[in-house]
Amino acid sequence: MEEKYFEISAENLKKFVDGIIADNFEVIAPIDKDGETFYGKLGKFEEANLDILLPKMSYKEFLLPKTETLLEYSFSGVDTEIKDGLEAVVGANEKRVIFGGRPCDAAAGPIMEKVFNWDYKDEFFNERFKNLTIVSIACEKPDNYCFCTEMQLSPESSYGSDILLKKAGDKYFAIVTSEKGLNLVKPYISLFKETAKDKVPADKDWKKLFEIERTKSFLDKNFEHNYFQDRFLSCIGCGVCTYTCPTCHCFDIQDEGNLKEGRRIRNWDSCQFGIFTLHTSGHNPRVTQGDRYRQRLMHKFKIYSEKFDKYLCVGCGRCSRNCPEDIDIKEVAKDLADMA
Amino acid sequence: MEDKDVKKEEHGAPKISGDNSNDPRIIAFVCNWCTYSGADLAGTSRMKYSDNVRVIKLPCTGRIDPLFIVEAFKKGAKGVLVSGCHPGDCHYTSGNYHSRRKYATFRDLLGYLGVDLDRVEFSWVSASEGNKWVSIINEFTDKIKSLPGKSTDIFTKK
Amino acid sequence: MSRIGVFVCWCGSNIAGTVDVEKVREEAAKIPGVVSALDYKYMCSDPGQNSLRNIIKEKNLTGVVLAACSPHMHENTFRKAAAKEGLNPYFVEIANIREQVSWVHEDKERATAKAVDLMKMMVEKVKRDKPIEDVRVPLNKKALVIGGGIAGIQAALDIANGGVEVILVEKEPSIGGRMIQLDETFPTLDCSSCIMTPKMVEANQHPNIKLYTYSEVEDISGYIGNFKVKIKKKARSVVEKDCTGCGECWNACPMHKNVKSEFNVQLSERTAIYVPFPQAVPLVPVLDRSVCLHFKKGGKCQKCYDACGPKCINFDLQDEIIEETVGAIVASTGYDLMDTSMYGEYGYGKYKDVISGLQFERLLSASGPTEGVIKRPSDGKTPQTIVFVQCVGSRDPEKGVPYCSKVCCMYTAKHAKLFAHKVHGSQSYVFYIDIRSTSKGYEEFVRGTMEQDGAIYLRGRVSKIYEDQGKLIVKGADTLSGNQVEIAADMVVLATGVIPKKGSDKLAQMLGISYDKYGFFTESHPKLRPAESSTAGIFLAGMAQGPRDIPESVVSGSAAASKILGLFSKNEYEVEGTIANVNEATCVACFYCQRVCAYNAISKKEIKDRSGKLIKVVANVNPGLCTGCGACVNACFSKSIDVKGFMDDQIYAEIKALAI
Amino acid sequence: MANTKTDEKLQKIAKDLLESGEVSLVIGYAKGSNPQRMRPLFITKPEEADKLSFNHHAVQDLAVFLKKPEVKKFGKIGIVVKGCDEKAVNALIQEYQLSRENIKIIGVECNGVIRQNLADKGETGVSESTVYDKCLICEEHTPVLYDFLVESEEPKLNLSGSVKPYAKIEELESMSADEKNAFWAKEFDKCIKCYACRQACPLCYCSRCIVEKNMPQWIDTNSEETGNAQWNLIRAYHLSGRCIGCGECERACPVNIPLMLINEKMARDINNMFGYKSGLDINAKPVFGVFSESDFNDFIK
Repeated sequence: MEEKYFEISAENLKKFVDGIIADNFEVIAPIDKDGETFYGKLGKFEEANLDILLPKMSYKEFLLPKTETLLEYSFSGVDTEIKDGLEAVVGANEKRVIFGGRPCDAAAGPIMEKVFNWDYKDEFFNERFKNLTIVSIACEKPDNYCFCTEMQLSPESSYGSDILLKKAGDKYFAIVTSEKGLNLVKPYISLFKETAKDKVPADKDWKKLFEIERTKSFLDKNFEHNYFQDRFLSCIGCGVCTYTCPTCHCFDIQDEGNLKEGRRIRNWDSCQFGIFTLHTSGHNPRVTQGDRYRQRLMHKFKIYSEKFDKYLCVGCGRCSRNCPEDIDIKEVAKDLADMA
Repeated sequence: MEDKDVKKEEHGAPKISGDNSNDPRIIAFVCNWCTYSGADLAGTSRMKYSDNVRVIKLPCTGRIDPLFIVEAFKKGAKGVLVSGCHPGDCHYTSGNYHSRRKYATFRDLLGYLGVDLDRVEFSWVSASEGNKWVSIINEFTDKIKSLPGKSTDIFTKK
Repeated sequence: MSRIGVFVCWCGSNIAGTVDVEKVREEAAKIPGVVSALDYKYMCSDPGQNSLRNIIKEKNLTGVVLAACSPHMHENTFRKAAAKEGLNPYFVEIANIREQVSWVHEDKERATAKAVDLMKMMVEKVKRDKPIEDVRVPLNKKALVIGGGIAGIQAALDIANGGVEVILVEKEPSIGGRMIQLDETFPTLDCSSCIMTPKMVEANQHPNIKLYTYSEVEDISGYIGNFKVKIKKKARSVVEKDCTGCGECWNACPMHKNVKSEFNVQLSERTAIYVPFPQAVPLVPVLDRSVCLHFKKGGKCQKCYDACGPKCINFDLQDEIIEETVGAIVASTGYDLMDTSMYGEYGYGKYKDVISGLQFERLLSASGPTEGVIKRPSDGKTPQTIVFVQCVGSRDPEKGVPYCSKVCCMYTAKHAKLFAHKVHGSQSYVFYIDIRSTSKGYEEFVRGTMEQDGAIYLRGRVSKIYEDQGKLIVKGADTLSGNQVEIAADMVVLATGVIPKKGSDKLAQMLGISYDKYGFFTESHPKLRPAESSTAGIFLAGMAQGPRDIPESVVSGSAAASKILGLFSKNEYEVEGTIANVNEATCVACFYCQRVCAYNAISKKEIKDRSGKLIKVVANVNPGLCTGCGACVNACFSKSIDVKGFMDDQIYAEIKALAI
Repeated sequence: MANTKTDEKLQKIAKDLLESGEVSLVIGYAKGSNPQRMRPLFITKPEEADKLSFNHHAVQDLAVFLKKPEVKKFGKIGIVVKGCDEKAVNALIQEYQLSRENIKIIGVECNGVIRQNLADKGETGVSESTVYDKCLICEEHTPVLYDFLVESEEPKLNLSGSVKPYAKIEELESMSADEKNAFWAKEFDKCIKCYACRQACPLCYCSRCIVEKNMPQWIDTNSEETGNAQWNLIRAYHLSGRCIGCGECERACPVNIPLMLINEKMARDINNMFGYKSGLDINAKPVFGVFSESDFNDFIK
């Protein structure tokens, strides 16, 4: 679809959001909770915190729930009955909107979508992704941990957003990039004023601190470099980086049940766990935390881009902000680029 | 499922459901030497008691891990009983003493997290206390039946 | 895939009357993995067992569940039957549908439902059974007895007479213990040395007994059948094999005034080189280096050396460590008397004529400091009035200990009696709380002291003792008459309570046996295993276990000996295989398992690579000591230890079978 | 920022230890990714010692690294610890995870560390309302055991009592079972089972955690109400009587589950029931390694 451009006042934005909530859309937005901000279900527009740069967690769970039931089974003697878990996902959450996220978060969906449709089409992911309408707000003041620009995005990128809002004084410009976005706007079109592309303020010239290609080229050649073992002595393997990451998508499939019934589920998993690569033999190819953090860097800045032409990182900086031991991935990526 | 199996279910399966408050499932973890023998004594003395209880025998109270209680709740038990030798009587000298510390702690934790402590019972029943076993089972069953709360919900799927 | 056979027993109408056994059988047949289900009138009968065996054979079963009576009844019966068909006996599980279902419930439908549940649980358990082999431990047929008092000597003699080698270790210079300090013994009044000395001599001369006196057990490692023992033989300064016990050395010793005799309980002096008493076994002196002038004053004095004919005194002898390997141990370390300083009002230590019961024994003894004439320590006069105070320290939770010392009632009665016999016209008073005289001839003995020997028994406690004009004024209560009593006595004898020998807690830790809060060794079971400690291969005897008198000590010594002889009657010690098992890959060596193990069965094991480099330390279960109680499993956070036969996985499967 | 006296003292101690070869690694703090953050620093060469620093943003419990196999390989280690962290060192020694000879304890006097979420918003002042609750109940501002002590130059934490630490515990204690259940169900619902609480805990040193054992499956793998509640319950149980209250689990938790409300409650009750506080004495027997015949028995029929 060709992009469409609108203007909307702050007051009308409120009416728009409250309107779609009244229309039974499930609106997920940054909401303050116990002194921190998380994505949560919005009751009314005022509850949303649109000033926060980024909520502590990404909204990955709406694409890849922390636990997803793949199938359910029940026994009767030796006969087994199976129910496909997809049935519960198809048709559900058709009216779900992520509102107030940032361009980095929005970019995560289309990047992850590539692996979920690579050698196997993951219908669970696709179904959820298809149903999600994403309304993001461009950043005005990224912080020191942000590096979307280095990750070939920008604080004002519309990649992955169905609608991108850019604040301009007390009003917003809305860039509608998809049919999904347009359909969301349509019933409230009176609140929007269509405008031309050249009326939308141009993106600022965001400076890069380093070139991610250089990071990649270091990784290409230096798998055994001492840097990894030394630098990540301070990593405790907590996995917070991966769990809060909008693009980390590793999962583990498990069965739960008793003699009568049970289910097969998939749960979030993390390459930062020692057990992640532990073989049945007892051998572990990634034995140190340095090995594991290197794996994360490799996957994000080398392997994924070689396979899918996209880095598996949107530069949101959550892993750095949330790291209990203050490991800053931007600093690390720059170190690697500098050494290349 | 084929029809014959459905029939089998209807006619074959025993009817005790154990899944509602009128007919709660109670799981008892007991030591081999004292309480299990005490329960046997109740049997040889032909005493009668509530049939909601299912006994799991272990060598010693020392072997009864408090985490078994969680597993029992997970699998739908509405009440869990742990029972072993009286202090000083442990067949293995000190198993019940070590476990008592753990039970006191674990019970405290369960209560704090919102499990109704009326649902978890601990007792010392010796091999000669068939009558005590009977009264503990009967009273515990009655108590569980009278509880309305949802307080084991954190362990079961809503 | 499991091939389980389920056998539902009717037990005549005992089970079938209340449980629909056919329904239980039908439900069993539906369970995946069950290949055979049948019900039968009496499974324990010969035809029942035969059908069990036939089906194991025909269907090649991997597990058997019997829904029948309590496992305490017939588990062994069925295990043996299964073993005859080559099935590991531990692959037989019992669902108790008689004692815990049919006999205790009435509603047939509900009882049946419960029986089905119990059967299902056992099917799930047996599916996860692993083969278990019983454990055999080789035995070194040699025993160690620690402590050469009457209990230890009795144990050593009995073991030695059974043809087994014994090592008897005694801390003091002579064996004989407390008993040899006593004068006459209740209730028969035979003289202690007369009955004890021959036993001491026999122990010393027995070809199967190796005696180490003035020696201590320094370290013990290993387990039943294979204890490695280090014995420290303290430097005696006298070459034992050359000494004739002539006594020239101690007669020559200039240090004869300042050292109190331990044997005579401070009532006399001894020399620096000495034998504790004339009948000592072995009759070889010990040189007490802490007081000897040779050692205190730079080697000048060597009067004993000069006096010694065979020249067997050697000032340069050093402590010696002897290593022995034994298969079983008797701990019989005996007792001490309580320190009574907390009873300041009794004046013990302040008034010379307030003495302990053991001191009075020495005053009575013909070999004692007064050669058997009762004399006051203060002025050597013979007392005419003695007050005996019982329960000094015993049965007094506030100041002393709550337990009864058991022997004091009897020895006090004996003291009063002997006093009456030796000092005619004298008068004794006994303050008591209760009189405990329950063994054969004891009650008559106490009666005799009161009725024939005129001792006046007053029920009550003594509140104060003080000196007034050469007399000891004893103030107390006679609770029977309700009067306050005041007696002017020449001497007061305190029946001081007994406590475990100093250092016995250390020994218990070394042995890995448990002891109570007072330090007495704890028996494995207070009623059924009174001679065994909590650790396999270590047995208990005498007062080290708790207060007891001479006959009881002798019995306990013999009991320990018979246990050891029984153990040694086979070449291997056999234990059930249901023991703990460590997953070395995941064990993180926190050793909580070791802390909670009552049997000392867990030790540290080092895992090394081929080059000998230490990879990790893990917990290790000693199969000879483990009883399979499972306390370690409960203590393990990472669940790296499990008990065969009751594995976590099986317990969980049982719970899972009950899921609703 | 310039070195403070505290920094200089730390640097000297570390330098001497490394130069003399008494240790082959010193774990301490360095300036972090923003002025309100400190980060762990691992130094093996004396000349690196000048990066060492300490202030009220040194929130991490460095004892957590002592359980890492990569760190254990260094053998003798020097470690900079606050009073709370030092208790973790003691507990590790008590549980045979560390031997006293292999550790040089560089204790720093600490008057409280600032909550990280406030620091990230620019907070730099130590006060009752800015430090962690653990600092308000701290009885070990000076570590109980150390080889070197670096005194603090910062002012003492002024306690007016206006902030009640862990006030929610009493509130929870007074609730009905169903109310407590509802409170915790809501908290545990947030859990994403990342196990950061475990990894951040210096005393969660098992190489294979119970949650990773699947024969049997002690803890459901799902991250829904059942699996989450089981994990949080069992984690808390395994730390009962062992937790030294450093609060790292709660700080690491990306979804803000108030884990210290559980840990602190259990620490209090263990002390009440058995008279035991974790990590105060390297020679003490851990509370679940011993028993007393007179232990609390009232709850048993």
